[in-house]
Amino acid sequence: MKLHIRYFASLRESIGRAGEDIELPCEQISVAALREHLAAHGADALGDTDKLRAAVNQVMAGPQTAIGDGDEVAFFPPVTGG
Amino acid sequence: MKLHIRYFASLRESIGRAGEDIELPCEQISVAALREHLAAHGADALGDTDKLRAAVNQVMAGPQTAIGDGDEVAFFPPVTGG
Amino acid sequence: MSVSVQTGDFDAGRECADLLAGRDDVGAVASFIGVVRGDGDVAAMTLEHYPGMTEKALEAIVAEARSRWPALVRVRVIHRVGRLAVGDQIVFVGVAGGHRGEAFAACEFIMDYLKTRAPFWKQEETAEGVRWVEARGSDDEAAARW
Amino acid sequence: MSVSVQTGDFDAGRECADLLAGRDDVGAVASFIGVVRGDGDVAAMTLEHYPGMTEKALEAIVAEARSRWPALVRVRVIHRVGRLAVGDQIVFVGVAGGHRGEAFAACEFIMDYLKTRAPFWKQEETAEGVRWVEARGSDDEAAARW
Repeated sequence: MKLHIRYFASLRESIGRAGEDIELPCEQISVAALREHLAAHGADALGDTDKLRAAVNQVMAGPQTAIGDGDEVAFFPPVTGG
Repeated sequence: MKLHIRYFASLRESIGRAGEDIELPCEQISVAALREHLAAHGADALGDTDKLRAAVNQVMAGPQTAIGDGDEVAFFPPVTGG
Repeated sequence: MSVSVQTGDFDAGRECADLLAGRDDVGAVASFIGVVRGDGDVAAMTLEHYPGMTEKALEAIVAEARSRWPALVRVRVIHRVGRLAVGDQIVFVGVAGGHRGEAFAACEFIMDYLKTRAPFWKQEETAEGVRWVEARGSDDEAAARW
Repeated sequence: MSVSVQTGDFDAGRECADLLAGRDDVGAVASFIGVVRGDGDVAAMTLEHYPGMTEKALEAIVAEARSRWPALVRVRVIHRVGRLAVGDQIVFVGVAGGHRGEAFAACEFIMDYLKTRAPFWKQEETAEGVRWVEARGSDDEAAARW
């Protein structure tokens, strides 16, 4: 599966890039499993799950949300708009 | 005691006048007693206490609020502003 | 001058801007505009009030809001009287504060209290003639929440 | 077009007027303006967002409000992004309805949800440099009320 990964705000700064396109040998993966994989492969800041949020295809997602081929997956800190 | 009585809105229309100045042989009187007196002396609409409100010197008052010489006492239906 | 009773219209945007002007500690402005609703065949209404008491009652409501939410920065209340057509603005309540919770709460509190404690009375004009608007029990309930 | 994400400012008075225009069933307009507060030595802030998701998230929040208060007449949400100075307007939420209860509730609901569900992030500028604003637990609590 091919995935488009995006990082925002302080997380983008910690990781040092706005995102990456990756390829994984899976048909489906959970948000939590993807996060662990990315944390172990160069996106260390994803290891601190304390205040991490995620979206799949631009919709807020939880740790168990399923990710499929071609999905856009974003990680970011808790939002602070308004 | 001399009192300035005022009526508003539908109550003013029922009674047929906007108010009256009256003189009573008392030093003090309650809102409830004044209302009964007025109802018995030409302001019949004050007999229906169901939806009647009162103010003494332009401050919302209850049935037991004390009225003194020279006070302005108003009777009116429940308010409907806003 | 936080309270006005007037026949003329008001500019809600201008009022909101004035609530902010010259302050750097305002983070939230909650405001409310009441409007003449075209219920059934209502074409217009006339608002009667109790001159003198009206201003005192509104000022007392604002003072009560300020004592309940002492951190409020500014409060503005405008209530129109006289004849108003459907779609016309009746009342403006604007509250500026540091944070949104207190601004929303104080704005709604002022409206709820105004509805049951400020001496205004509405008379509606319909095809059949004029009629006085009856007070709603739900307004007493709303005011009793606080 | 009930939702906008933009760098430019907005005119709250104009937005409130637009919420009323052409309708005779609106009796209440509740609105909220969020403003950059000069906390401590904050001089300005920059709002980052997630283009694409931001609009979807705001539209979903408005849809949720409309499903909870089906009688709402109109809803408008504007959120600015980019660099803003102290005193600048950040967000506008306006809700027009028949009665004030639903207008107030929906307006506050939208703000509470926006604070926890719309992908915006604030970075403050101070004398010591820039820092990301931390999310507040009180915002989660506010959103959990609904």
